[in-house]
Amino acid sequence: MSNRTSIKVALEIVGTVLMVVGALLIGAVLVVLSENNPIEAYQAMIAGAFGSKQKIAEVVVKLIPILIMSLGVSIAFKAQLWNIGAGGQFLMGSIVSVAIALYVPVPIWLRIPLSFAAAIVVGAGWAALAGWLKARFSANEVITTLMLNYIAHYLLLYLINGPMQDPYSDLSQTDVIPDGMRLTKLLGPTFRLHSGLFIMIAVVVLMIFFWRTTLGYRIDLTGQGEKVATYSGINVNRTVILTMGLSGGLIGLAGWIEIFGIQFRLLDGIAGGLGNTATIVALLGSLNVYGVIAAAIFFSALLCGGASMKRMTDVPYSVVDVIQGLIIIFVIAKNVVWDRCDPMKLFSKKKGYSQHAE
Amino acid sequence: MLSEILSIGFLTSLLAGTIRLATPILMPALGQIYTQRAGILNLGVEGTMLMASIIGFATVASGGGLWMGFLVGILAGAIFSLLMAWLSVTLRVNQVIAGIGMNVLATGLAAYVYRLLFGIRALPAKITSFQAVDLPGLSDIPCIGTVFFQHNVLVYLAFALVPFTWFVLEKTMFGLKIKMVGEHPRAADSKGISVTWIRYAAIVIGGAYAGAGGVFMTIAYLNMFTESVIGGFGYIAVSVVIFGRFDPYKAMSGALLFGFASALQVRLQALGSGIPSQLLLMLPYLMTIAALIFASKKAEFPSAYAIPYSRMER
Amino acid sequence: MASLAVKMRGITKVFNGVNANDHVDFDLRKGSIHGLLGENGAGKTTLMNVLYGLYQPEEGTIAINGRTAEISSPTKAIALGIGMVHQHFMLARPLTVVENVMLSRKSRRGIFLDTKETARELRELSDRYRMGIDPYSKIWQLSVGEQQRVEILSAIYLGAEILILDEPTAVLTPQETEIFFDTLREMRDDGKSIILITHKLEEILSIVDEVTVLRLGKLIGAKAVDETITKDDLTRMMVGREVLFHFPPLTRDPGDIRFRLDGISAMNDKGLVALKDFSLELREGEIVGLAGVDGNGQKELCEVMTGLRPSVAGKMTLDGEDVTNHEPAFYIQKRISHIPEDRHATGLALNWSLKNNLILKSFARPPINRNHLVQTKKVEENWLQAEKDYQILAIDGDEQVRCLSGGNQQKVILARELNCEPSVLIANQPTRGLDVGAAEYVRTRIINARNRGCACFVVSADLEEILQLSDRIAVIYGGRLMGILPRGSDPLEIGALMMGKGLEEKLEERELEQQNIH
Amino acid sequence: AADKFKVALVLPGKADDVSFNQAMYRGAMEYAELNPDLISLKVVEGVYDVADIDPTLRDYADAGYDVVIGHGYQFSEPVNTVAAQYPEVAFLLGCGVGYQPNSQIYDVQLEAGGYLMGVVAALATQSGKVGVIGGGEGSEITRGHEGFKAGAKFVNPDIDIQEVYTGDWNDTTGAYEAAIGMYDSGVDVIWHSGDGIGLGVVQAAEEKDLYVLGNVEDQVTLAPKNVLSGLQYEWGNALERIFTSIQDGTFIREGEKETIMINVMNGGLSMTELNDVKGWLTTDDIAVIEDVYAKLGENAIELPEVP
Ligand SMILES: Nc1ncnc2c1ncn2[C@@H]1O[C@H](COP(=O)(O)OP(=O)(O)OP(=O)(O)O)[C@@H](O)[C@H]1O
Ligand SMILES: Nc1ncnc2c1ncn2[C@@H]1O[C@H](COP(=O)(O)OP(=O)(O)OP(=O)(O)O)[C@@H](O)[C@H]1O
Ligand SMILES: [Mg+2]
Ligand SMILES: [Mg+2]
Repeated sequence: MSNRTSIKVALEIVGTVLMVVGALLIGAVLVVLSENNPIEAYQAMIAGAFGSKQKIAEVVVKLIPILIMSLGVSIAFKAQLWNIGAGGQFLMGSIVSVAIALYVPVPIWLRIPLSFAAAIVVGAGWAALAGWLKARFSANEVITTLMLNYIAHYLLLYLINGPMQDPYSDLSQTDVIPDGMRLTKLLGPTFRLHSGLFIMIAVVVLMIFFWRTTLGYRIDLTGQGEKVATYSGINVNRTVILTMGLSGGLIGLAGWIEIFGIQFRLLDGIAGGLGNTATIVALLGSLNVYGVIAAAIFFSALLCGGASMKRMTDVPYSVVDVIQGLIIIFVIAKNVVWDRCDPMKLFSKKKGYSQHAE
Repeated sequence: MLSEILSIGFLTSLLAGTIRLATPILMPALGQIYTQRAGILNLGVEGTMLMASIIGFATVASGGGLWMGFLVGILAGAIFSLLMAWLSVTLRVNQVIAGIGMNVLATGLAAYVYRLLFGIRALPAKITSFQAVDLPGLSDIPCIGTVFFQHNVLVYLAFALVPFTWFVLEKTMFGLKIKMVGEHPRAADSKGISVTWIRYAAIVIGGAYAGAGGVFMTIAYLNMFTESVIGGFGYIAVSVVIFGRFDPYKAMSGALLFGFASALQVRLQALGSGIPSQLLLMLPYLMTIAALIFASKKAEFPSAYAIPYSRMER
Repeated sequence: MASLAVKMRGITKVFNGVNANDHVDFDLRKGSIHGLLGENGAGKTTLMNVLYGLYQPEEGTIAINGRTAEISSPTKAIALGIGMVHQHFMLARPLTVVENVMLSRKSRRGIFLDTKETARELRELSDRYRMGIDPYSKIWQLSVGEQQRVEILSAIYLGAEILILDEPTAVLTPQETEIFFDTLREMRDDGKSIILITHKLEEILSIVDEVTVLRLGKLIGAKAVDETITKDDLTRMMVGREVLFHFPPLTRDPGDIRFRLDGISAMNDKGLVALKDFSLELREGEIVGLAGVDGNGQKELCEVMTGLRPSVAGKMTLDGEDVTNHEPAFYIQKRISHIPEDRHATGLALNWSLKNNLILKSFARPPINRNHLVQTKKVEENWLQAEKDYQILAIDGDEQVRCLSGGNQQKVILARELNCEPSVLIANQPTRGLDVGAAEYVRTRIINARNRGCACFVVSADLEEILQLSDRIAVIYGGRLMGILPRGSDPLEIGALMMGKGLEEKLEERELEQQNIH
Repeated sequence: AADKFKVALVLPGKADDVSFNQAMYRGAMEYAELNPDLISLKVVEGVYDVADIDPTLRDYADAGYDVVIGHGYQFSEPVNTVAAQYPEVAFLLGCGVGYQPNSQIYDVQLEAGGYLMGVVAALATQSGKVGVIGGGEGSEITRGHEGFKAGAKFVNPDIDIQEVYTGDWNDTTGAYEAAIGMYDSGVDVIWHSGDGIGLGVVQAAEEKDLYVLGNVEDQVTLAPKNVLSGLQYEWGNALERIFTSIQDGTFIREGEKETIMINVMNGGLSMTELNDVKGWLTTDDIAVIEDVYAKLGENAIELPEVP
């Protein structure tokens, strides 16, 4: 069995690599069309991800929020709740982190845990709101979470131009949080890698166990269908709200980490594409903790590599998006093509239809 | 200020704006009714619209003529959505990620094409867009005229598509097949209907409508392309379909509601209601949620919604 | 042997490594009713799916009316005059009967629907075979029996000369079955040829002309059905052993009252009254069978008894304690087990592994769960135990239940519901769709549970089953209790009650009582 | 030549946004063309994701660039950190705050330009209603808008001014709708403070055949009949000053440096010539405009302060 699984994993990797290469090849065409040298472009890309200690550290810096958020998202997805509101929940988390860090008149050492807790609670609340709307009014969560994204975004804009605007300038941003509060840099001042890393590791460990906990099972079962869940003694509505809450809580936490580790202040564009990325990563990792970890690492590297390819060559910025899109599509395509023409057959002797049903 | 809001001028302008802004939501939404009724959730609409908007625009800019551009846009939408069809029907991948993947791809591709064709220029490429059709008599009826009869032809087309879509779904074999495939693909299959074919068709039609909506933005609403020209209309359209419970008329009211909120929002800002602009900007989204709550009632999703079908599994 | 409607030779169908059909020959005489027998998973449905063009066989040839045919799709099959009524209904619930039927045929109006014409023709046909189907009613409004008839109606409507019926009677009551069989006979007399898959041997004996038996995908044999053939012969062919049809009645008297229903009323999903003050008591160590035509409130009753549906009036007590309208979890706590009617959507998490389906209700409680963690080792042990005790056929505990036959799926549910030493067992259609072997097995298990002192409540549309199992027989009609009869009462009497006989009198009585009270 | 300056221009937006980014892009390109043997320029677009700024700057510093331009206030924090770690590299910061010996902030005095536009609008309007439309609120945009209001009020104290922010730099559609709304309500001259949104406003003006005032670029060709005038940015001269200081080594120095502004005084900010197709401006109107323009040039006008 273990030997079979190891083969399977190996095959997974091979397949993924093949697909990524395929995507890169198509990308190469665009690179050429824009009168650039694909070899150089991709060298820049790889160098940008693994070229130096600095680069690798940067990949990890990206990894921290992406991994935590996609784990958060995957909780909701497991229950068949399409929470595409990660972006908004992240923003809400960041907002209260900064608000508390800047304004709450208590000693600094107290503000840190306070904001930490608040970020989780608010992120959770923002998502649970969508959960409640679904449970109470059966309002589809795809819509509500989407709308809540926009609302969170404009709330941020309001705050950075109004109540929370930096008093020392006319810029649309808040003041930075005091030095004393920031997460410590792990590799010295020239590296951004911060102690949020440990929080990430903690979260991962928790998540590895999570799906074995009572709650984990309950959430998973809710995803199997309202009827069977109710039959098994689960209060579906309550679980829906709870699940969304957990999901949003982790995402809010990611917001806190980004503020205290990287951003130090609120301004437009702190969420970047994190929301979408989290959704993609969660699904690429097929909601399985290890899968998500792999996908998250891969994607962080891809993003960093892409960014530096943009910088170091004359390849148009758009090509990076194209390549990302291609990779996503190719990789999801792989999961299926792979299962379909099931290469396991080469290894396993005739066995029943167990692997038949997806 | 209230007096200004109640002034005829304000209201007519507001309603005209409502219709204008509803159009680019309505077109894709109608298309997604086919798609979602067939059991496919296509979040890739946003990207599909974007692709159509650039390709259609490019056609016109290169002297293809407006109608040509419109058709090419529709075609582009249809073709791009084939990707979704292949992923979700043939490969049976998770539809949410397929959609998002397509959007990422389109974002890059559209920008890339635009640069490739037009390069970086001081002033953006610009075309003469569809102009408001002037219906002698109608157009210059005081208020009514401004609200209803001073739009370009595509706006009317979009609204004409509402009854059309309804008719196709309710009165034709094709419509019935779509519903069957969305409700009970296995049954459809055993009745000799090709689930694959119908779903492909439904997705491609959805793509064509989305294409129409996309190209509408660049050659009828505006007269130029910018990378954010679609600005979320695709996602809104998908919401509107669910919100409208897969019914063309309800979807239309959804689109109008959203258009209304957006049009109202900017006008309230202009009048200098003491409310901060950013809070007013939330209005359309808040209204959508509110509407969802009041329209509270289980939306009867097609039973096979977002579920891939294979004859071999049970 | 001239007039063969269907002639299949050497049909072989493999599903990743498993021979679902292994060189099966099958002959159907024109104008005959042909039974197809076999255990769950024997390959009956597969064989028929091949004939209907849904599956393509790896080997084998098919001849229709003497001409060899390449049946590559259902459309081809339909064109060849083959109609199939599937094991699981193939109807879209939100659509109307006509809409469902129309689809299989070209419309006379080209791309537009020809609803009116079709509806008219359907009504005529339905009258002709006395099916009483309104073409314009939506499927979800129809009872299971009616839906069954819709399926057959549409098959005939499409000009089926060869009709495949996969377990049509699994969901019908004796009465319905009788009417249904009359229809079949009429069709046969109209020269149609019919294939009937069923697990009910009485049916084979009562209506079928010839029977073919499959086991594990192989052809065991085919023979003409006449007086000489007995149930036991068929069983032996099918299962390869004897099967119990009579179960020991209970030896000691039932204990005291476990579960009492007192004037319970409840609504159905559409908000209409489905249960009208229903009163009943279950004693420990007895089996109460509930006979009744499907859709007369049995489902609602079971749901009320397990907290899945609120009662709008009345009260329930368990060992004297009031247990009206609690959350499902509460009843699980109280060790009230429930075998739901809908195996697939309610009883099982189809995409979950066997192991996990066995702990659906217990993953939150020790021993499975220690300090909020599900103990994988315990889960494994639990599975191995169940596999042994209940002879569940599967590759391993990690296999998805989806991949099991209904028979095995039912065993999984049974294992789960009986493992917790239930104080009350509520079994709704526990053997529907199971072959005799599996059915016998399930029934023995229920008997054992009773003998261990569990208060059992068995709901079944299969009167045969009720008679075999019940110590007392309650009859339900229109959501009302029609009466309670002792073991061994006359089936006809029960059948009459099931059809609502004597309801009027009862109502009058009630009125009288009312008056007496005031 | 080896002693060429390697310059990296990091744009948060697109080089052709007809606005903030584009102005600097053009300025830098032109400057690079003028001094081919002084600098070699590398431009990167769309670095909007704040978390990506730091590594970007670092990358260029590592790659041996001599001058790195972070064009936008969101670069402030990263520039300050990175500049501290690469003391020999010169960092330019568009708007923003904080300073290092080796960093220099440049900015546009849009309140001046806005003021001028306000005056033009107020003089031109026939209805006594003018409007101003912006993308995202904040920094120079807000200052510009305040300037506009002040200018308009200077001409006609009780003029009716409408103001809209679309909340998104590139929401052309929203800007178009806003402009239509304004025109419908009687406004007949609108100034837009640039970005993708500007395009929407110009188109609305064209459709309603009313006046619009441009920003950043001379936009008259977009709508020859409706673009009354507009502002034009000239970053070239700011760059000129900066690079000379870099060459003569005075760039890197301790202590407070005052922001290098482009404004009317130094010609970095100019008014494109009036294109009064409708003839709404009388000769004295034009005189007033000239006068204000001149005064701004001598910094003789009290401009509004934005806290
Ligand atoms: N879709 C499928 N995928 C894989 N294997 C299948 C599939 N359908 C059937 N099989 C295989 O074919 C065998 C026979 O299945 P089939 O459905 O014909 O049994 P059956 O006789 O209809 O059982 P039942 O009496 O329960 O209906 C099964 O044991 C299974 O191994
Ligand atoms: N997805 C699948 N993959 C592999 N084998 C399958 C699958 N679905 C069904 N089978 C096999 O088909 C056979 C018959 O399945 P089927 O569902 O017809 O049993 P059943 O008793 O008829 O179920 P039901 O009681 O619901 O009618 C079983 O032996 C099962 O193993
Ligand atoms: Mg079967
Ligand atoms: Mg069966």
